[in-house]
Amino acid sequence: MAETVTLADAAPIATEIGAVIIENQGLLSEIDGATGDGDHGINMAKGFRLANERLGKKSFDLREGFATIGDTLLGDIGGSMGPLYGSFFTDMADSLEGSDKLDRDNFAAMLTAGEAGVVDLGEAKVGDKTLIDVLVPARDAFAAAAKDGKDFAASLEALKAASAEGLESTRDMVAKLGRAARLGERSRGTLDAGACSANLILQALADGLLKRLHAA
Amino acid sequence: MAETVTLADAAPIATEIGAVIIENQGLLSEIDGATGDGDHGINMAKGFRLANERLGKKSFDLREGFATIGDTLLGDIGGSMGPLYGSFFTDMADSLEGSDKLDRDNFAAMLTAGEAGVVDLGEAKVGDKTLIDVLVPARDAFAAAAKDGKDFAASLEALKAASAEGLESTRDMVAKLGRAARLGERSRGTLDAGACSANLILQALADGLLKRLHAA
Amino acid sequence: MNRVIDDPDQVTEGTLRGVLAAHPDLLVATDHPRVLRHAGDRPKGRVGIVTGGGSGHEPAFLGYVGPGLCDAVAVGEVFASPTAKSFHAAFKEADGGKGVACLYGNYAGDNMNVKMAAKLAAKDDITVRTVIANDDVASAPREEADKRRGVAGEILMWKAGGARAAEGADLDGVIASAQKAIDNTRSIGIGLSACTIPAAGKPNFTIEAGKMEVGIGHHGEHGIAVLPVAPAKEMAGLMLERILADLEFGGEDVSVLVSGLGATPLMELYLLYGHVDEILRAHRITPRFRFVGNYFTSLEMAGVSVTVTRLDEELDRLLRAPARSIGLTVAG
Amino acid sequence: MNRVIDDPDQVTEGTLRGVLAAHPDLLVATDHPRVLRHAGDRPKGRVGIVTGGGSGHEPAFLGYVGPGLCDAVAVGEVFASPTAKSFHAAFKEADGGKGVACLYGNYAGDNMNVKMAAKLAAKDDITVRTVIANDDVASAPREEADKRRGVAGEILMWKAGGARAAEGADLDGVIASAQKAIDNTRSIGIGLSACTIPAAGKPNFTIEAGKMEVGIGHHGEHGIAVLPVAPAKEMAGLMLERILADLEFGGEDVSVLVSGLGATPLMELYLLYGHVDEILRAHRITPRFRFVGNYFTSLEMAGVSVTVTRLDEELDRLLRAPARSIGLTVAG
Ligand SMILES: Nc1ncnc2c1ncn2[C@@H]1O[C@H](COP(=O)(O)OP(=O)(O)O)[C@@H](O)[C@H]1O
Ligand SMILES: Nc1ncnc2c1ncn2[C@@H]1O[C@H](COP(=O)(O)OP(=O)(O)O)[C@@H](O)[C@H]1O
Ligand SMILES: [Mg+2]
Ligand SMILES: [Mg+2]
Ligand SMILES: [Mg+2]
Ligand SMILES: [Mg+2]
Repeated sequence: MAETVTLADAAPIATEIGAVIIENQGLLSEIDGATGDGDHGINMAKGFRLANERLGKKSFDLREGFATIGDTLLGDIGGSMGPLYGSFFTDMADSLEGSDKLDRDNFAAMLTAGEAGVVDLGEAKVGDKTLIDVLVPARDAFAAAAKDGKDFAASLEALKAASAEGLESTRDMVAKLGRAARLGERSRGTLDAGACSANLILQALADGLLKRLHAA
Repeated sequence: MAETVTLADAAPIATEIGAVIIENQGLLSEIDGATGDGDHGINMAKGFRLANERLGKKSFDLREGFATIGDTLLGDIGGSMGPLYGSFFTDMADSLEGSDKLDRDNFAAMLTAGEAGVVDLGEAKVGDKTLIDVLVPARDAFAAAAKDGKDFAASLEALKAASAEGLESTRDMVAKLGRAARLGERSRGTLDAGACSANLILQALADGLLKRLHAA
Repeated sequence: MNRVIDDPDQVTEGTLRGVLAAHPDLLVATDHPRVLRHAGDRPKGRVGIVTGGGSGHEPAFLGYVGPGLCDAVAVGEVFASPTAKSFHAAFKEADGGKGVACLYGNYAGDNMNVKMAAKLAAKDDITVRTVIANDDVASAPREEADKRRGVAGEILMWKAGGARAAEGADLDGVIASAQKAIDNTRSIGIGLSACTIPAAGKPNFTIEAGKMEVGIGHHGEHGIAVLPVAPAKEMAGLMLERILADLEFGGEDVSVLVSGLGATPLMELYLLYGHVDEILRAHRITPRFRFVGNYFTSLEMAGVSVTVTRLDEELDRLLRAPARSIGLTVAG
Repeated sequence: MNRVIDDPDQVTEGTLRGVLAAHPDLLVATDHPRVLRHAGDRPKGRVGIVTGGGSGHEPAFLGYVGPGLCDAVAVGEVFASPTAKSFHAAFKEADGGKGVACLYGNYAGDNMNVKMAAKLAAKDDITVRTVIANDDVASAPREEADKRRGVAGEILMWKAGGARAAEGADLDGVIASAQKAIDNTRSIGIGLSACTIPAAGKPNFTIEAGKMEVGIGHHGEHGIAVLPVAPAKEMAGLMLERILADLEFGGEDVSVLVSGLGATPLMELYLLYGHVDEILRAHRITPRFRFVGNYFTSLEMAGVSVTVTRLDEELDRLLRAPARSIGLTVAG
């Protein structure tokens, strides 16, 4: 089992993430429709479709892939998702500046940078029923596993589990931010759409890395 | 049987005409609805209600009554009915200038004046499916009866019959003027609303005079 | 249809009250409750301009009273001609001793009331001459152009007549310019939903979802075809086809006015204008004046009208002249 | 809802094309397809003014670009914030070396995109400061005024900021005046029917026939009460009650803006204005500026908004200053 993946080898993960989002467009919109305006899938798929189109036309490594996704979201997707996920991917890409591979430590730093970008902009806290309720526990679980001496792959498995749990945790929350917030108590009982897309992204990222770690 | 009625004695006819129109408001609108915009009853009743209100506040003879009706229609009723019936009553009133009673001859002149006012303004011809299809045959029947030596009352009876026939004649006509004209052939088969109100007015006028001729 | 009204029979009164409160600098009340006059000095030593028509078409008609446009307006009930006496009172308000040009649209009621009013005015020694707008190409074939209705093209007639009066032309001159404006103007509308006269409470015509009525009149009068709703580009094509065929355009520049009928968002009017502009240029016709907005409406009817005016030097000058009003302001 | 559009996903593009074709004297395209700039000279040696927001509110936002108002605008999809890069590009277009005032409305997406854009602009050495309109009294209680949405009051903010920039004030001065304008402005809307984002194809909220939503947001956000439709006089009373309680009015003169939300006829807006004027005067408040029309809309939503701005000498001067744009023209 390898402990690193080169950014070049990991490159396809950038488009794999997009593929998962596009595949789940309907699901994301449906979940958003329960408490919001039902366009989360449309917004996300539009951005990732554009990003994947752009990536299809060039060769890139994972850092460049994330930079393109971030750039596309910031440049072509308005609303909240553009800047929030745009910052997430841009800041992850920035944190990889100067690296040519991913390992347990710079992956943790990368996730932290992405999450910080989202919080910095959106000012959401855990419990507000947003994508932060996935990003924060996932990042924390990865960091804790790493601190416990687990290897990259095992830490990624911890991340996957925490991400899924984070998503599930939003079901019982009352939305405090975004459109769903105006529903107050009525927002309880359904998953959060942004948390759902965040989980899809993290699962695809982790799965992509695990596959390459195992293959090596 | 008298051959004249003083304009003073005939005064109540002015408000009797209004009463008949107001009473038949629904019918007139219904007929207009079949081929037009369904407001003929509203338009007419609004005018005659206002005129009767004004007449209720003063003493007047038939000439002054007609002048008030004409003035009210011209001053307060827009659309086509205001000027058409406004001219009808104003021109009838003008023709009575200097008289203090109605007889067979000045009644014929009065009707002719009223009808001329309507034609002058609206340029309708017999057969166009308008109120002219009542006014013209009614006036002609009265004139013919008078020429035949019939007395005032008998001439009025001729007018009543011709007026009713004139109304009925509109049923089979295709409208050439007004809103109904745009329906072309589809306007055939129903009475004309304006012809209907014209008939109500002439019947009320003739009945009012007949009652007073008989009473004298 | 949820509305912002009080008594449905009193919407015209309420509208006039609000207009007077909002624009005391532009419009003042007169002795006649259904006649408004421009707030400035009465026309003195120049021709007065009067218009009038049913309400429900706002900003028409009262929105085109102001310097460089009309001097007085007669206001009818919703979709009904003003009375003869209203027109007569408006003539008196607008008369400055040089006669009055009454510039209005071709509807039976308006024709009769104006005719009666002109008779009454003649007794006051006021000369009234008329131009009767008939710009709606869809309302009658070309051979019967005198049966055509007046629609948004009236605005061009008011602008030309008003500017000419401001220049000091005599009544003949003003009438000639207003007539020239309307003779060189063609309009056509597309209706996308019906509207309801408040006092009636229900629409007196219908347009089905998914259908459009090409050539609809400003009160919902039947058009020339009911078709499935077409993309905006096709709508523009359909409308211009009719207009250009009728106008016998010879390469001159034009003024283009795209008006919403009431409920169509401004974004859609601009979207349509983009196509209109493109099609005209493809025909080597250059839109020199461009108006896009709710200039002449039909209550809350959804839909649009397109109005094209062929320009010559005179019309260009008159359209460019300064004017100020609720509906149209041209900076001096 | 029958519409005048082509591809429902391309309405914003189509609108921009039409706007540019119709107003080449006022607006020009930039390298960024979703940014328009005033057609005149770029602001040089003075503060630039930028605004932006979702489309579907026309004439907002692009209709308030012009001399004496905004210099550049970032245009979003229907009812969606423009992107961070659009705002960034607009900042570059509006920068004349003295910094940029970004005057926009308080919505989560706009806040985030402007924040990101300001970060990007900082890298270009462009100073960006913001004023975030929050005039909608119905969108949060007074204690949480920073959560309130920006609605038609933004127009007063643009006018004040634009006039101040034209006077040559520095960025601090422009920001202070724009902030003062919005701090002294309160708005509230009443919705009478829902509207449909073309790409969505069906409304994402409903207002039943016979009901009105008091305090509705510009995208159909829930208001404070759903009531049976009231007469216009009561609507005016309800709206002003909220506004006047919030504004702590002390007898100053005001500017009043009555805007239709899209499908409400102009005659009804004037009718409402009549009541607003009367109620204000009964409170010894004098409407010194009066705007009635479709100034800030929500596609084809039926309804109205009322915006009251408390004036001082400075705001009076700034509102009076000349300006020219699609949505608002003040003669010089
Ligand atoms: N301030 C915020 N920080 C982080 N996430 C947020 C914030 N506000 C909203 N979200 C997320 O955005 C999601 C909705 O996104 P989307 O539907 O695409 O945008 P919109 O709400 O503008 O329609 C929510 O489910 C929530 O997770
Ligand atoms: N030019 C005309 N001359 C005489 N009568 C006319 C003319 N035009 C229309 N009418 C009459 O007007 C009637 C309709 O009146 P009404 O419904 O009150 O007005 P509108 O058609 O404006 O709604 C028609 O039934 C017809 O008899
Ligand atoms: Mg959403
Ligand atoms: Mg959304
Ligand atoms: Mg009728
Ligand atoms: Mg009628």
